[in-house]
Amino acid sequence: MQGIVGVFRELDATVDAVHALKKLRAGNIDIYTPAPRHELEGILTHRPSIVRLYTLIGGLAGATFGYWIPIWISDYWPLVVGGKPVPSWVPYTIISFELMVLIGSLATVAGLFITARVPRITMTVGYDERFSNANFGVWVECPPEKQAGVTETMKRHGATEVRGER
Amino acid sequence: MSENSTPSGVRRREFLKVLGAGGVATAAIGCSSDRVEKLIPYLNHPDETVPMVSNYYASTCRECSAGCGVLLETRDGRTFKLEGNPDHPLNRGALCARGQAAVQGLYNPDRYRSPMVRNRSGQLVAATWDQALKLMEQKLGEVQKGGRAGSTLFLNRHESGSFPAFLDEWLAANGMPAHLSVDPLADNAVIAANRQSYGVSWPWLAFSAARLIVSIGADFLDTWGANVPQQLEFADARARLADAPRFVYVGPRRSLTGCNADQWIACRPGSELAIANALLGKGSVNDAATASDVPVATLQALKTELTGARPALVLSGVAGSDAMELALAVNELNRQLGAVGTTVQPDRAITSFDGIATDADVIAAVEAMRAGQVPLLMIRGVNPVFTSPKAAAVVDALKKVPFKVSFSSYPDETSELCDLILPDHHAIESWGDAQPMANVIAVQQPGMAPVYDTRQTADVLITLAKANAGIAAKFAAPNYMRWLIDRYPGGTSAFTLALEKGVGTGAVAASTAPRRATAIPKTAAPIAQTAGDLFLVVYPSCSLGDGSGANKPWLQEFPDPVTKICWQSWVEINQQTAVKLGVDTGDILRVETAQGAVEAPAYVFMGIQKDTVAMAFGLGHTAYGRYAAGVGVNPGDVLPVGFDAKSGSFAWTATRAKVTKTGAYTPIVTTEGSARQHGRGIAQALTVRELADLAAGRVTEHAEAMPGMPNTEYLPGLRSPMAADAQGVVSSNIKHKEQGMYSPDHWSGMAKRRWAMTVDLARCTGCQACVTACYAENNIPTVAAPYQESHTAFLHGVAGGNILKGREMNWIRLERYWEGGEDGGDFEARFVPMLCQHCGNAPCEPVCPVYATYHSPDGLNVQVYNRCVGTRYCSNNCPYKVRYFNWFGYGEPARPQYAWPERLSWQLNPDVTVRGKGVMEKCSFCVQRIREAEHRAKAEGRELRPDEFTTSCAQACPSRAITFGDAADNDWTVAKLALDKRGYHVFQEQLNTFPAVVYLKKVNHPAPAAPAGV
Amino acid sequence: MATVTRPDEEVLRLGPNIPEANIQLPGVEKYEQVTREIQRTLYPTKLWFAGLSVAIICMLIGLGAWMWQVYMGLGVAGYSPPVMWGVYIVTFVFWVGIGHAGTLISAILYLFRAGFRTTIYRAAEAMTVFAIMTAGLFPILHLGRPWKFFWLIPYPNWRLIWPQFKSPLVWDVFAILTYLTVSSTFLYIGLLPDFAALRDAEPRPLRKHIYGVLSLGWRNSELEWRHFARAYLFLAAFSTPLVLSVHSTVSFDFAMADTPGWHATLFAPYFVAGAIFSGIGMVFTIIIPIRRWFHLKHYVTLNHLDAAAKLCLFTSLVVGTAYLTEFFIGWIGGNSMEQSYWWNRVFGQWWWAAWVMLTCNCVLPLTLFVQRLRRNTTWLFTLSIFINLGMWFERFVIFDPSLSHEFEPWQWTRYAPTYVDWAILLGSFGWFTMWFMLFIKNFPVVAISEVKEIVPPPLRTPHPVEGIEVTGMRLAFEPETPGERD
Amino acid sequence: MTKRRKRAVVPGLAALAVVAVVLSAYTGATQQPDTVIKDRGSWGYSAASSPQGRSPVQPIAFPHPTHVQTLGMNCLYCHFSANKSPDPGMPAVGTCMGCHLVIGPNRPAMNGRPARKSEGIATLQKYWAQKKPVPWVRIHHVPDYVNFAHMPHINAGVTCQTCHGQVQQMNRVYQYASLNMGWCINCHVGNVNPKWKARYDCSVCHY
Repeated sequence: MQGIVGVFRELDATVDAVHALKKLRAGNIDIYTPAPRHELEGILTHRPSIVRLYTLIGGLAGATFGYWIPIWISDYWPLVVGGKPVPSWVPYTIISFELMVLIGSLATVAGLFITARVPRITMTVGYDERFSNANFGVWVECPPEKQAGVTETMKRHGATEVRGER
Repeated sequence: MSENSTPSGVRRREFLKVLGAGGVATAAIGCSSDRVEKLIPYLNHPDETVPMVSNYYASTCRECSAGCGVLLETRDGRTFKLEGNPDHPLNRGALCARGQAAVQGLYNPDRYRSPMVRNRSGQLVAATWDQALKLMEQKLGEVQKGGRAGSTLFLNRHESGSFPAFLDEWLAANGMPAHLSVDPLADNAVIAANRQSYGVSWPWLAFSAARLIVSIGADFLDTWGANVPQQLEFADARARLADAPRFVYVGPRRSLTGCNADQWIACRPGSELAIANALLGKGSVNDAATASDVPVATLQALKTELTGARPALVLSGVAGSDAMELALAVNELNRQLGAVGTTVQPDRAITSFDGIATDADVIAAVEAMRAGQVPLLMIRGVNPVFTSPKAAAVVDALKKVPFKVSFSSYPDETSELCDLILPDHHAIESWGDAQPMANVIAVQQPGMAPVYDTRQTADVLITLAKANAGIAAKFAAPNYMRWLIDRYPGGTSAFTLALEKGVGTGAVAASTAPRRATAIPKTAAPIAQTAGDLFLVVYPSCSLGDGSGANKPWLQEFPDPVTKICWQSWVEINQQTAVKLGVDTGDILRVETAQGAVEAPAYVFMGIQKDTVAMAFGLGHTAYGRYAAGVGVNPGDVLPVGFDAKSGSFAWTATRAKVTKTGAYTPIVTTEGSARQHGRGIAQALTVRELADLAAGRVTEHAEAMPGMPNTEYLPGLRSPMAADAQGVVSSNIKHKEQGMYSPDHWSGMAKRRWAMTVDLARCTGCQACVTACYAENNIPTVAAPYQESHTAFLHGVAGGNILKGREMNWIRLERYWEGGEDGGDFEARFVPMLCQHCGNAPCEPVCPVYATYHSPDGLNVQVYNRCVGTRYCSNNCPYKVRYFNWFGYGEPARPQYAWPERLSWQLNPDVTVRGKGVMEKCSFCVQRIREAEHRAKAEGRELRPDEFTTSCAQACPSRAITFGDAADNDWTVAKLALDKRGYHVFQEQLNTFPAVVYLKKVNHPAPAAPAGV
Repeated sequence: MATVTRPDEEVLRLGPNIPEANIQLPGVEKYEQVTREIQRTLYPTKLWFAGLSVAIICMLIGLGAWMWQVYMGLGVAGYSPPVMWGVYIVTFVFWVGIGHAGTLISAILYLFRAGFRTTIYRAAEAMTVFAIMTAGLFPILHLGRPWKFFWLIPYPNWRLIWPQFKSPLVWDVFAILTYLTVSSTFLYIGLLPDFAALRDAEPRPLRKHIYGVLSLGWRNSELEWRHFARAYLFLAAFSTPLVLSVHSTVSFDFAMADTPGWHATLFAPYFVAGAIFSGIGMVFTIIIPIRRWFHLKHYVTLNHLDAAAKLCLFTSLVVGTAYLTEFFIGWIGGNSMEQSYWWNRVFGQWWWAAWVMLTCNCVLPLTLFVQRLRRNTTWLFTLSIFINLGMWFERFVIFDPSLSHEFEPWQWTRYAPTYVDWAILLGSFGWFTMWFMLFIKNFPVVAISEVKEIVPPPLRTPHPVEGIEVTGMRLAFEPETPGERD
Repeated sequence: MTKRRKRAVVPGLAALAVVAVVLSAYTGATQQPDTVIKDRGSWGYSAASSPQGRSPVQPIAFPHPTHVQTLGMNCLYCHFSANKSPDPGMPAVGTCMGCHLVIGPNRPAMNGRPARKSEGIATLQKYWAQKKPVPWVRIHHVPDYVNFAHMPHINAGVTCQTCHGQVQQMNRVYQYASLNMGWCINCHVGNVNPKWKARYDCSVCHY
């Protein structure tokens, strides 16, 4: 996997560069930014994140389990306490709710990890420490013959540094 | 363990301690022990015992002179519980708290393990029986050679039966005078008066025949006379409800007996005779009124009421300087009121008190010692150093005796001064008999082999006699048991027969030895003439008796039925007087007389006459073991040595005292929270009139109805709501309840049972025998002994610290609520036994996170100790507050709070788990007894018989107030009682808990003139 | 997410414009500055070591007391039946309550887009996690047999027996465990980008490595940010009902009982309000020293504190209303047991505790109506101490007077904690402080990446007044709120 | 790529752990040992927290087969109270000596086996001579908070072998059943024999 990474100091410069690169159709583009910005939102893609699916499924599973286990246990060994019905759904709603939240949120995290490809052990190519501090970055994955064009475009839009990675 | 086998079977009680197999269950809950246990079989199997199955040996209780019949529940060689003997004419199956506690005397950790001899350096050191007996023989020989045998002394704890005769025979054979039979609790004046009036020492008192009972200081429910039979009779009388006798109590202090009275007339001490004479017509009412500080109208009303009521029953039990005169006056009064033969029955006399030496005799003997006339003193079972007033200087007198032999089982104040201790068996280890009534012999047999290396005194005497060639022939019997059998009317066969039931017919050999005639050493000055600003009344504690109960933790932790104070001495003082002195409850008072002073915290009490202070006798031991020593003070220290001139009985109330506030303070160790029920209807009562309305179907709105609460109709009986609940009909979701064992047609049939209890407050006298019975049956630990508090700084290592924190463990407790009396006038005491109500809708159950408490299909609210993790939520949610928590490792020998130091642990009931620390416990309706009965029925292939068994509290109750059984089955008594019109549930209207305990309202008998609704 | 901003003179003359709740940080101009200044706080100091060791000593004292209690039995604590729950449960509820403010600030205010949360939420969220960790200890150490606590957790066992799910205590187990898991996850997810930032900015190799591991290879790529925003939103959405439910569940421990003074439907909202109130108090106690010692005044500005103080005032009023409602219901309910209990609680045996509670929770916070006091850090700190005290007493007043004055007059009693209770209470503070101390010197106490969202990004072209045309999208200006002038 | 596969292992392991716990937990309730684990000394540790299979060395190597199978003695002859008491009863030394006064340690050759000297009988007679009981090592044990009664079980027709195994074939007795609560319940609900159904709420045994 090889390509070009460009380091930008200014936000608007980055935005311009990305638009230009998209026109160039050099290859997959990825943007690095110290903080999420509206300006960069949806430049690359407009598909909404699918994390919410994990959340939904996890929450439903939790709620179901939360009802099932106490009811199963009550019927498994029926003992009367306080003259109340052996399985009574009202108190079990609380268990159900708590498990919905628990499993739902854990599923969300799992969703984030899976969709966002974390955790990853190795810093893959095309990353620069400055991206987490103050600078914006653009990574274009492209074959060697296109690298010249990409580099030129980035420089033109004010990249402070452009380097090829392989 | 005697080797010879005899027809009456000593050998069958020969045992080896069985570890594991039916051993004592003293495991910490929840952790299984890792040690390899051994299974130790018998060497030779005793014929009619079965392991883990109890044998019941009929015997006689020796805790007081009355001599009730007991059954010794014995299993695997351990006697662990005393129950009343139903065949015994005195107690008819009931047993008082002191009787219950006898096992704690048997296994008392402070008992003498072996004979003790005083060595050169003056220490008492352990010795073998051979050494001890040799010494004894030698001393006897010296005395006889010296020709001084005639002036030796033998003080013996009074007991009826053959032993006095045997003893006198032995003494006579040794050329010694007859023994003194001592009972500090005996009312010598009344006995003497009865002998004079009726020719018997204690006529049968038939309360139920009376229409009016007047007691002038006679505490027949506490310690006066044979209290168990008296209580049975009294309760039967009160159970006649509408036509029950009204009960008026006259006296300076409202004792437990007084608390059971419908009316209390507070008189000055010493004025009782005047009142009696006024009633008798010998004296004027006005004089009596002035003397006693009682309104003339009250006395007049009493007099008219008394003359109107035939037959009435008048009793007197005042230990004053004119006691016998008073007793005679009362007997005369009874004669005039036609009581003799109806309510006072000399022909059914109780003979237990025959032959008691007067207190004067004892003091005379002490004086003889002081004069140095006594070469040899033998003491068995009495403790004159403690029971006589300090002023009698018994200690100095004893020092004058060259050689003193004690047969005491415990190290007490007296035995510690003796030179030789030949420890006696406990009554449960001994043979003997008693003569409770004419033509009734009650046998006494051992329940088990001796716990320690002790010997029965009678056997020791026989051994000594055999050693003396001169008299050996007279005592040919190998041992005392044989001696008894030889003299038993009917011989061996009759004796063996009597052993079965515990009672036989006939009369035992009475002592023929001439009683020594003694002059009264010193007559007490009339109390009114003594110095001091307040009258001092000293009364024997109804739990500790003459102090002999003080080494039994059950009796120490047993709250005084009236004041609810335990592990502590206190001074009762009237609130008006308290205000005058600026005294509040807990302020330490100094009670000072010519003889000395004691200091104890004040207990402000409206049940005491306003010129009087009162103290209980029985505490303040300086020796007598870890439970007694140093607990409380002994009011005997301030009493003068004075007697009633006629009877020679000691005048307990003979002095006035100077009462001052020391400024120090100590909290009162009481189990009482608030003494008022704040209209919450816990202990409810009816007047006779309201009862009539109720019977006539006119429902009365009783005063205890909760203000602001829907006053729902009382639910009749238990079957409809309760058993139905166990079957799952009451609860909302029937479908689920019909599964499993809760379905009404479940094969186990369990859901058809509903264990329930009724408590008749009209019968209950608040004596608390049930409390001790529960301690005995359910292995309940005592929590407040001094040594149990020594390791927790904030409890200060003083007795009662844990009680102050409210940590007592009484599964059943007696709540005593005052009604009225805020204005300083007369008031009412209501007793209500509070125990787990085994609610059908128990609030404690749904909050337990681990099913440690749940509702069993037969209607029990079960507590599973080994499942409990100790969140204590159940107790928070229990409206009755009847759940108790193991704050310390009371059941763990390794902990400083261990409640059963060797060998008290032998008293533990093998059927009941000993709870470890950190678990909740509570009344189980004696589930172990239920299961045992069910197993027995199953083994015999039958259903449970109605009233086949009962709980420990119900069994012991001397008032027969508690009834237990299956409320879902009409054949059980409880099912009928539960439907009684007087019945009510506590808090049912407010909390809808459907308790399984039904209380039957108390019935009050207001004075004829008084308005309804006391 | 923020957008391009620039100063505007007119707004400066107005007073602080809190209601917009979009508080800017004038003292922070550049991204580099953020990373630098936050990373600067991660160097341990002598003072910090001193504080940490004090905390550890306190914790050890508590630990010793607990071991003594386990050996001897619960009797060494001051329980006097029927007061079966004492200092431990009081402290348990106290700490659970503390936790709630953290989640409120980090989750609920996030959903409400309340800007003033940005700089304080990290500290608050950490406080939540550690408070729950502390609270979680108490249900265990107040057990009679703590070594059996796992019986409250459903697990297959050879006894074939399970917990009793109708018991509020089992609900508690689920609520507390869920709360601990979710809030710590939320904290960690929020920390991910900051770990990445520190990983890249940290000079010290060991820490650099550790942050590297913790950052799970976070790369700040647009792909990650997109999912991150989603996940963060949903976690916040889950935490919000959780905050309300957990303390409601805790309140059920009491509301489900029949004890007078406990048995009230009011309890759930009442407890939640109280919890948030106490939590805000604790936030002040924590954040005010931190902003001072870590020189973060231009991050946590007076405006932030002002806004938080208003929240504090509001919750205080809610709590006060709840108290009055309780009294009123107790009176109008007409149940004499209830009435006698209330009288005993407010004017009888327990008057002192009740009045400590009322003073600290209802009277003193009224001062926050004055803006000058809201913006006076000294006063806020003092007040926060009073609030902590008052809220501890609130729980005490709710629990122990009720138990000591119940249905059965014969069992009315007193209650006095012993040295063991106090030692364990002290230990709990030691335990909490220890964790928090360790946190603030090893993790960024102010959220780096979230702060970067509200500082102006570096731009190449100066902006015309009406806005700019960079990306084809039109960016509106926003008025800046003036910050602290120091 | 490889890295991500490694990650996938973790949840798998977790799942396996859970399954293992569940299995190990339930085995205790149901498993019947087919092999005798030889003397494990002090007992109380096993996967199912039960000393199942423990077979300690006894002071006298008492041969149940000889007495029950060869001589056809009934269990109740020695364990005399099993049908009338919660406790089965251990034979008193006197009971043994009833026969072994006559049957001494020197055993003649019989049914194929050579003449020999029986250690066990010798030891027994030694104990008897010293008037000492035989210190048998306890094998079957339930904690003290379990009130187990033999009587109702025998009377319900539960055979000794149901819980104690084929003792008549054991030359050295071992703990046959786990004696776990789950094991008790399993029978009380009627899984073992519908005729033996019994109450299964806590207060049947725990009080």
